Amino acid sequence: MKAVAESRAGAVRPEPRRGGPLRIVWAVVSRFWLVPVVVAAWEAAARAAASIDFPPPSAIVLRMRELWLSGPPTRLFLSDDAIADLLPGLGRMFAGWLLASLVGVVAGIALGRAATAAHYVEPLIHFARAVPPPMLITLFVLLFRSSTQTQLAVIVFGVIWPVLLNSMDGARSVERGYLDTAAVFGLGRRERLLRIVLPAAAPKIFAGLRLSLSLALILMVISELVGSTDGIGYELLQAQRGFDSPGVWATILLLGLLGYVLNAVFVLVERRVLSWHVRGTRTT
Amino acid sequence: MTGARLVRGAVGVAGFLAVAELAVRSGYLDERLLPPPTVVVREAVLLVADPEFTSGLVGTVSRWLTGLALAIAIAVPAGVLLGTVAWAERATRPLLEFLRPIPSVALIPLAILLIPDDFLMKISVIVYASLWPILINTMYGLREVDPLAKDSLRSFGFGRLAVLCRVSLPSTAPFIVTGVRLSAGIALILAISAELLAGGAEGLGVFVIRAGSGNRTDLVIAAALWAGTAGVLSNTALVAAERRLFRWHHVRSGAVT
Amino acid sequence: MLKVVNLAHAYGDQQVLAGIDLSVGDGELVSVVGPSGCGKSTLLRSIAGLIKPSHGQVLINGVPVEQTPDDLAVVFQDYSRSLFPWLSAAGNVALPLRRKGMSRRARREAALAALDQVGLAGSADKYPFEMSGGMQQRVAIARALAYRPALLLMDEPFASVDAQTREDLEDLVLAVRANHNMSILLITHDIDESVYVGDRVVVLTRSPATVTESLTVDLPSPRDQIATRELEAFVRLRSEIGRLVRGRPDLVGEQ
Amino acid sequence: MLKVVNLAHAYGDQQVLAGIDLSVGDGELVSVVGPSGCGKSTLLRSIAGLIKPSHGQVLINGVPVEQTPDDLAVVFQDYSRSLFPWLSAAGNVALPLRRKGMSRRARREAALAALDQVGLAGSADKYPFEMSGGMQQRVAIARALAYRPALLLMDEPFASVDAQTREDLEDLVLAVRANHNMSILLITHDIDESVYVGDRVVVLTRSPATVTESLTVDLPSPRDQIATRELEAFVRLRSEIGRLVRGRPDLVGEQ
Amino acid sequence: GQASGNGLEKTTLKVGALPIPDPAALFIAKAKGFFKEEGLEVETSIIAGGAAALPKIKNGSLDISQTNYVSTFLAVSKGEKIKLIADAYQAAPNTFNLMVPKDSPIRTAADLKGKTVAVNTLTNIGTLAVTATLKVAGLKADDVTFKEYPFPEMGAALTQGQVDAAWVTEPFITATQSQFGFRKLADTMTGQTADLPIAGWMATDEFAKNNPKTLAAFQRALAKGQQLAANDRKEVEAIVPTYTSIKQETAAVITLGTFPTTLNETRLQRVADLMLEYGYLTGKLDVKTLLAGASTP
Ligand SMILES: Nc1ncnc2c1ncn2[C@@H]1O[C@H](COP(=O)(O)OP(=O)(O)OP(=O)(O)O)[C@@H](O)[C@H]1O
Ligand SMILES: Nc1ncnc2c1ncn2[C@@H]1O[C@H](COP(=O)(O)OP(=O)(O)OP(=O)(O)O)[C@@H](O)[C@H]1O
Ligand SMILES: [Mg+2]
Ligand SMILES: [Mg+2]
Repeated sequence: MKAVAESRAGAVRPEPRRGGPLRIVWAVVSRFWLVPVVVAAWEAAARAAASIDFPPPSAIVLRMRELWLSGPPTRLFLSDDAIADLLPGLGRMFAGWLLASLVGVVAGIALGRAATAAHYVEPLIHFARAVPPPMLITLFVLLFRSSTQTQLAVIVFGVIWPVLLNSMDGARSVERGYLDTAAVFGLGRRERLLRIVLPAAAPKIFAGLRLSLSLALILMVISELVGSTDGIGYELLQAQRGFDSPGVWATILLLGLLGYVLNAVFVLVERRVLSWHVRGTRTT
Repeated sequence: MTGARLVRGAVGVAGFLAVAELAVRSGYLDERLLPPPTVVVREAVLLVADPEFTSGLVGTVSRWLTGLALAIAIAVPAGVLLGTVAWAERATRPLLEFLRPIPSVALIPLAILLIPDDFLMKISVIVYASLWPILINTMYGLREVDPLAKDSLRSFGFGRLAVLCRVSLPSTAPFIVTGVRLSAGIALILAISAELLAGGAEGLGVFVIRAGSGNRTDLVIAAALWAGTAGVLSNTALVAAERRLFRWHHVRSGAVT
Repeated sequence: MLKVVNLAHAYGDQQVLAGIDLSVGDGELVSVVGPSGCGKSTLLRSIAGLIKPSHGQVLINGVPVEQTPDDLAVVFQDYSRSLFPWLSAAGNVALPLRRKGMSRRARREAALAALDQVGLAGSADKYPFEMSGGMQQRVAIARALAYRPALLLMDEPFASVDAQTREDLEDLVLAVRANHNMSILLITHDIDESVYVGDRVVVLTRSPATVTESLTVDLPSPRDQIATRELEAFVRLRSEIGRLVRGRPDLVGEQ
Repeated sequence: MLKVVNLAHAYGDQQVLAGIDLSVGDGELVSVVGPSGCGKSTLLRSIAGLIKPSHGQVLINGVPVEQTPDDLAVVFQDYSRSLFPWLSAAGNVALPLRRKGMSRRARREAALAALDQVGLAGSADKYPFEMSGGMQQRVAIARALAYRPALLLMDEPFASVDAQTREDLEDLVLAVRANHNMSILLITHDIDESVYVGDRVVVLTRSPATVTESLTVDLPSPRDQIATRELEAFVRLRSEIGRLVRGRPDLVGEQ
Repeated sequence: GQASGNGLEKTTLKVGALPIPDPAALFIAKAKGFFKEEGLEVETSIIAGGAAALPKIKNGSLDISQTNYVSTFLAVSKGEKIKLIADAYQAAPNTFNLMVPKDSPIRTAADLKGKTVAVNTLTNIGTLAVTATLKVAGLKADDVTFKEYPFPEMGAALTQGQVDAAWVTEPFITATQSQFGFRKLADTMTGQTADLPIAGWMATDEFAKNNPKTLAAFQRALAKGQQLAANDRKEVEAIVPTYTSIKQETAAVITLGTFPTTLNETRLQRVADLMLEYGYLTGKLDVKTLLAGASTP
């Protein structure tokens, strides 16, 4: 009985009302209450363990401040290190992710709709995505003249698969009714892809994009392990080489925070783009 | 997987190899740095006779499959939970989104410290990384379920769990399988990367460390060839399973098969 | 059996139902007619507990329903989306019977029998996408009938079938109702049908809908497709309902 | 305009159409009636080039069609699956007009006008899932009419609307046809409707379907909902078609 | 740990080693049965590097691992509790060279100012040795940019111009010389770094404390292998292809370092002092405190 009552509550959610300070407080609390709990538990556990490999979060945060937030207020406290090291890497990450997204969506939709063409390249795709990026670096170092190009290639090559696969799948499984309708109204190829297949596949594409966004952070780090002179991965490398355990944790924490922020922005954008979808499947 | 499809796939692979061969032979790519495909393929075939390699391959593959199976076992229920229980999703999202972008290179040293057993350590790393595609695809898939289909069952008085099992899950299944296909690739990558970063007694990654240290790029690439082949095979198996299980999905959506 | 008291509903700020009062007695069949978009399906969803009305109450046997009432079956207007594409026709019909604690075999048998009743004996193992619109709709009807609910809600259940099949299905519903004492609420656009099958016909106004009239159908039972429709009372009733539903000059042709 | 020659189709080994011959003249409206599941939708999909028939030919203006013919519009039976959920009603109607090389504004205006004609003036910015079944169906009709095709195929386009709206829509289709010289093939289950709107009524047998009869409707134009239906010729025709369609004892009630 | 008749605390040892010539003695000792003679069973596994092996000895998934001294001293300075239990490998002339492409304008170490140098690991022997070489040429570490590349990728990085010079060891020196005609710019193991100790064997403090007899047995057996390696290059050439991917014919031609037979505190202290001089360590490190047990020659 209880399950049924809950199911009703889930389906018949009252219309969200905006504004009201209480609501905002509630929104924040319901989203973040678990975070302080986990951090506190972590702090306690780390203090109890007292191992140099597992510094408590308080120590990590201090190290983070020292590394990246010891600059002048005029620069938002960003240190030289932060500006010189973090920004270029993030720039490469975004460039790589955007490029991969673009190529992934375009190629995915094209291959999703062109079955025969897909048959030719599919084994290659599944082959390529199973090769570990560290092993690919050999190839990319050979193909490109600058480290930046190599790094970009590693990022693109590493993150493109979720977008590509999900786009292919999405484009493949568009509701037949939509396609038939487009066909009888004589929509051209371009129009059909752009106005029917793309929106119909959008939910899957977004799942892929969201996956690849955090993957991009990971690949950014991996790409900076070879031949780099800046970036979060480089910082991680230096911290590891220097047996600087708080430093290693600081980069991990930074990556996590970045990941959270990126994802939050992404979800915001997705909500806008897929509003029809969200509303269409929520309201019954 | 029809005959024509197999042939086309083979043609695609052959075409790629031919282009690569040409690129190397014509000097566009440096032959001294990158052995041509013919050489690599020959090495790869010869590797079958190398017991060190084959036992490594078996080890890697077994860790890969174990890790993938565990990832599915964890991620599908978790995805269902987060996809259906809004407050749980809201509360855990900051943590999950925090954990997702932590790279294996940072994770593996910590994993080694925490998990003394080499096998378990590698499995954990594989599971950690390959969890996400299944989790996210499950969550997105649940959102896609036609609300009317759910209402249909609810109207017959079925509870939340029954609706989940009998409507939401079947209709999400194709979405989940796409996630599994993605995860299979990632799990394989991690199975090898864990060995590359942590070493070990055997494995494809260990083989690569050895080949690299001995300046045997041909062997490194031959090993990569095997990794890729494993990826293609697993994908083929998953696609075949998908086709059998979700015929309704393919036919109904007019999927180009 | 069913009592709807002052039910009102709004989607966002669009008022759709504005105080509906309605009741269906034990074993009664009440037809509901009203213009397209007036809120009939919304009413049905409220009764089924699928949406929470903004106002008012739904009582079943005197008890206010907060969630989907027990022992209920619904035939949705959008039948094609309410069938499960991964199940065959028989599978779709058999699925709800799990709640009745029937064995696998008994479920299958009941499903086949119900499919046979709606004229789909040969299509039990077809999947929804292999069936025509009318066949899918009949699967949805078979699913509801096989369930033998105490209360059956149907939203234009015969919209996609030909005249002959429609009449057969009407008679089928009447027969099942009589044998199993179901209470039925049937939404329809066919005024003749509303009279033919109904013990009572409820006419709704345009949105925001209220009940214009609730007419008792005083025709002898069992009904007969030819004899009943020829009765003077039948003709009078259908004209009256026709008049009630019509008379809104809201569509402008492009003459 | 349209000529269907000996068209046959089978799904797998189930023969559905068994040699259909049919033609629709320029500006003609041909109604098709036939039992549920006989193959009407299949016929329509073949004409629209959406499935390749196993046998026979579809000719448009004498040219065999291999793909979807140009200047065609279709109202599908499964309207809810043919509306794009990511577009509003107006967006759905306006989308195909891109092909006509109309400006964004002209498209929007044409869409609004068409929605107005089907009685949805106030719902232009609603999304499909915010509309009732009948409203969705009318959006699909508006989309086809706004497109002003040379050939219009409609599969039970008025199944989900009330009697009054149905009559208005019938008249709307007749008016648009007259003004723009469309040729129309209309599948319906309502025998009265098939006669009222049709220049000719084609009756199909059960599956595997063949053409039983093709009756010319010899009624004066323009038609009028009251006057036409009272004509003796109308009553005679509908009875005849009724007889042709019926007479298959295939549904067994559970009396 | 399973005890045994001859008083060993542990008879099976898990030992990590890199697939390069440095740990040759271990494999010789194993092949010749020296460990067996001591009642020890040695299980070797491949490690990804000294730093990567550290967590493994700490959590006990390895008992003993190969390490390089620079890493070890750095780790110790950060508070890691490690003992060195045997020496393994020491630089010889032309074992670690700075290489440039054949037609590179860089002629001497002094020309490296403002250039990019590839090393296999940042903040390690490579950077240390190059810095020492730069010092002779009047440059400092800051005058060049170090980039980390795995040895196998250095050939490509150098040909593609991603770096200007690369710090390379065997078998890559020989390979790149013969394949690409790379030119030796400088031998980084001269002067200050001549005969620099490179690699040794480590265990955790805890392990060393709890297993003194086992360690002694291991040291004795390893020393025998080390002796063979030090005295007979043929032994090394024969064993290297068995645990690395280096081919027999390559093993025959590459330049090898030396295999010291004692764990000599003074020699190792040199490394720590160099590290202090170049800022790798912030304070003096007394190497003597890190040595576990006496190693009998
Ligand atoms: N999910 C929704 N969100 C917003 N508005 C809705 C929603 N569902 C229905 N409506 C609106 O509510 C009104 C009534 O819809 P409903 O489906 O109840 O009509 P109906 O009487 O069943 O019509 P029909 O006979 O055409 O099926 C319509 O105007 C419709 O636009
Ligand atoms: N995709 C399909 N695969 C297999 N069989 C199909 C498919 N579509 C239709 N059929 C079968 O073909 C026959 C004719 O279907 P069709 O949809 O053309 O009927 P219809 O005349 O439109 O019926 P209705 O009036 O109920 O819509 C039916 O028996 C149906 O089971
Ligand atoms: Mg409705
Ligand atoms: Mg049909």
